[in-house]
Amino acid sequence: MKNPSRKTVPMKAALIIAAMAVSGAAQAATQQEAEAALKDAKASEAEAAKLTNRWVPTERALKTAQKALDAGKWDEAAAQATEAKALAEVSIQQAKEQMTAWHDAVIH
Amino acid sequence: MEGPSQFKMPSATRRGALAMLALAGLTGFAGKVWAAVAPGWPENAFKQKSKDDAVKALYGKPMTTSDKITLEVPEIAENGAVVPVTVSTTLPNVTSISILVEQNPYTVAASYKLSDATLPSVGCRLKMAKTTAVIGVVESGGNLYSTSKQVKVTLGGCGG
Amino acid sequence: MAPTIRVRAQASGDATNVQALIQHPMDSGFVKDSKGVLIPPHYIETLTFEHAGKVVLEAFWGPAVSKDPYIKFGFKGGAKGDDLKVTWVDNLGKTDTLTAKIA
Amino acid sequence: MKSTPILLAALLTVAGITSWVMDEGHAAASANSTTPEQDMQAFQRYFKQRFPNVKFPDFANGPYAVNAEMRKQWEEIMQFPPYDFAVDEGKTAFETPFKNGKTYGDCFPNKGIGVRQTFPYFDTKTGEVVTLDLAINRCRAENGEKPLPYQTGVMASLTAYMSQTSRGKPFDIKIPDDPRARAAYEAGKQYFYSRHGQLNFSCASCHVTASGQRLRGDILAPALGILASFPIYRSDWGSMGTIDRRFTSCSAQMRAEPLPPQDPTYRDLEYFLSYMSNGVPIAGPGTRP
Repeated sequence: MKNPSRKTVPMKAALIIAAMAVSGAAQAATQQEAEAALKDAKASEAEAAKLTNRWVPTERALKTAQKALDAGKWDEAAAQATEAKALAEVSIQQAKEQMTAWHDAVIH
Repeated sequence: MEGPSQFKMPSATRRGALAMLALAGLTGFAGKVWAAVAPGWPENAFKQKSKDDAVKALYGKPMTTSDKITLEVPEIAENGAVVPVTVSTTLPNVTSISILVEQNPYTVAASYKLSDATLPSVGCRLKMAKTTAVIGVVESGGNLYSTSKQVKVTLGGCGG
Repeated sequence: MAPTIRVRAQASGDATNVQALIQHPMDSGFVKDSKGVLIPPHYIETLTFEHAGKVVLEAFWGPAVSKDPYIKFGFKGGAKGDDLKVTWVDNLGKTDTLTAKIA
Repeated sequence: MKSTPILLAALLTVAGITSWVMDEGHAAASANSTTPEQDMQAFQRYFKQRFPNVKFPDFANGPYAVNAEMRKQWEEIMQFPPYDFAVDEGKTAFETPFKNGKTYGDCFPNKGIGVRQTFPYFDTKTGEVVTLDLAINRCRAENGEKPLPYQTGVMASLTAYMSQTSRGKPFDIKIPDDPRARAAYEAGKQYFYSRHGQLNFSCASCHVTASGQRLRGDILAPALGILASFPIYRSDWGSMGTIDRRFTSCSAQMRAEPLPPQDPTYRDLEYFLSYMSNGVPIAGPGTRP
C-alpha cells in the first residue's frame, strides 16, 4: 500500500512557491513588459483550460490585468499578469498530478 | 380589512409621508414614494432596535418571564435565512403573541393578534442575522409574559 | 398573476389546523444584489385569516420573516367545507387574497 | 496587490487541509481494473459502513439523513415545503402544449410521468450522456421552441414536477455494453475523484472523506444518493436550482472556474454519481439549507 500523503508534498511546495512569486511581483514595468506578461499568462491559462482546470483567482487576475493594461497602468497589469501566470502554472501542475493521483482517492 | 382604512395613518406619519412625497418629486427618488403602510400594522414597533423599546412600542407595559410558554427553536439554525420558530402557551385568554429576535437589525420579527377562537400557538420561519436570543411574548388576560432561547447561527454557503 | 397563496386547512375534532405558504421575496432592505446595489425593502406587513366573517388571526410581519413565508396556527370551530379567506398586504401596497375550503 | 495576503492565507490553509483529507486516503488500486458494478458495490458499502444508522433509502435526503438536529428543522420545513410553487409551475408548463400542439410528454417514455429515475442515460446513437435537463431542451428544440436556461426558473420547475411524479422509484441507471458508455462513466469517475481549483478539493474530499461533517455551518452530504432530491430549493439561494446550478456552485466554492451547464464533463459526472446511487429512491424536489 502506498502512502498517499507523500503525493501531496510537491503540490504543497508549489502552492507556497506560487504565493511567494506573487508577493515579489510588484516591480516597475513598461507597456511592452506588461503586454508580454499578460500574453504569457494567457498562454498558461489556455493550457489549464485544455486540462479542464481553470481556477477562479487566475481568471480574476487575468481580467484585472487586462483592465489595468487598457487603462495604461503597466505596473498593475504586469503584477496581475504575473500573479495569473503563477496561479495558472500551479493549476496545470495540479491537473497533471491528478491524472494519476485521483486513483488513490477511489473508494475501493 | 374592508373599507378605506388605508388612510387612517397617524397624522405625524402622514405628514412624514407627504414630506417624503414632495422630496421625491423634487429629487426624483421615486422608489421611496411607494412605501405604504398596511392598516393596523404597528409601524413604530417594527422600527425598534432593543427588546425593551420593542415591547414598549408593541404593548406599552412590562413583561415577566413565564414557564407556561413553550418556544420551539433549533439549537443551531441550519441557515439563518430560514429558522423555524413556534410559540405556544398554556396561559389563558391569549390575545397576542409576538416574536422578537434580540440582535436583528430590528427587534420585532412578527406579532400576531388572536381572536377568542384562536388556539394559543403560532409557528413561522424567521431570518436571524447572527447568534442571539429569540423571545416569545404572550399577552394573556391583559398581562405580558415571555420566554427566551438562544439560537446559534453559523456561516453557511457550502454543503448541501 | 399566478396564485401567491397556498393554504392547507384541516378540520380535526372541534378545531381547524391551518398552514399557509406565500410566494413573496420578503426583501429586508439590508441585502445587496449581485451588482452590490441594495435591494429595497419589500415585505408583507399584514396577513389575515377570516372564517365566517370573523378574523381568526391577524399577523403583523416585518423584514425578518423569511422569503416565501410560512405560517401555522389553529382555531376552534370551522367545519369541513367552510370558507377560509386569506389576505396579505405588503409595504408597496400590493395585495393578494384567496379563499380556501376547509378540508 | 491587495489580494496577495488573502491568496497566501488561502494557499497555506489548503496545504493544511490537503494533509488532513489525505490522512484518510484509501488503498489505491488500478482503478480501471474494476467494473462499474464493482465500483458501485464498494461505494455503497463505504457509505453503509460510515453511516450504519442510516436506512438505505434515506440517503436520498442528504444531510438530513445523517444529522438529527438538521433533520428536525427539515421536517418542520417539509410540512409546507417552499418548492410547492415550483411544482405547480412545472406541472402547468409540462401540460401546456408547444406552438405545434405537442407537449413535453410526447418526447418521453410513459408521457414523461415517473421516469426521472432513468436519467441520465447513455444514448448509443449519439454516443453521449443525456440528462433529464438536456432531454427537456432537446424536446423543446425538436418542437421548434427555444432552449430554457439550465440552472433555475422553468427548467427547475419542470424537473421538480417530473421528479415528484417519480418519487420513491429507485435510481435505475444503466451502462450499456458500449465502449463509449464505459468511457463516459470512467470520465465522470475521474472528475469526481480529481482535485480541482485553488482550494485543491475534489468532489470526494467533501462528499466522501468528510461527508457528514460540518464545513462552516453546513453538514456535508454523503455522495451516495446526493442527486436523488434534485432539483432543490436552497435557503441559501432563496430559490430553486437544478443539478447544473449545484455543480456550478460547487466548482466555484473550490475556486475552480465552473464549466458551462450541461458540459459533457458535468454530464459524465452526473452519470457516474447516479449510477453509484442505483437503488436509492428519487425524493425530488427537495429542500436544502
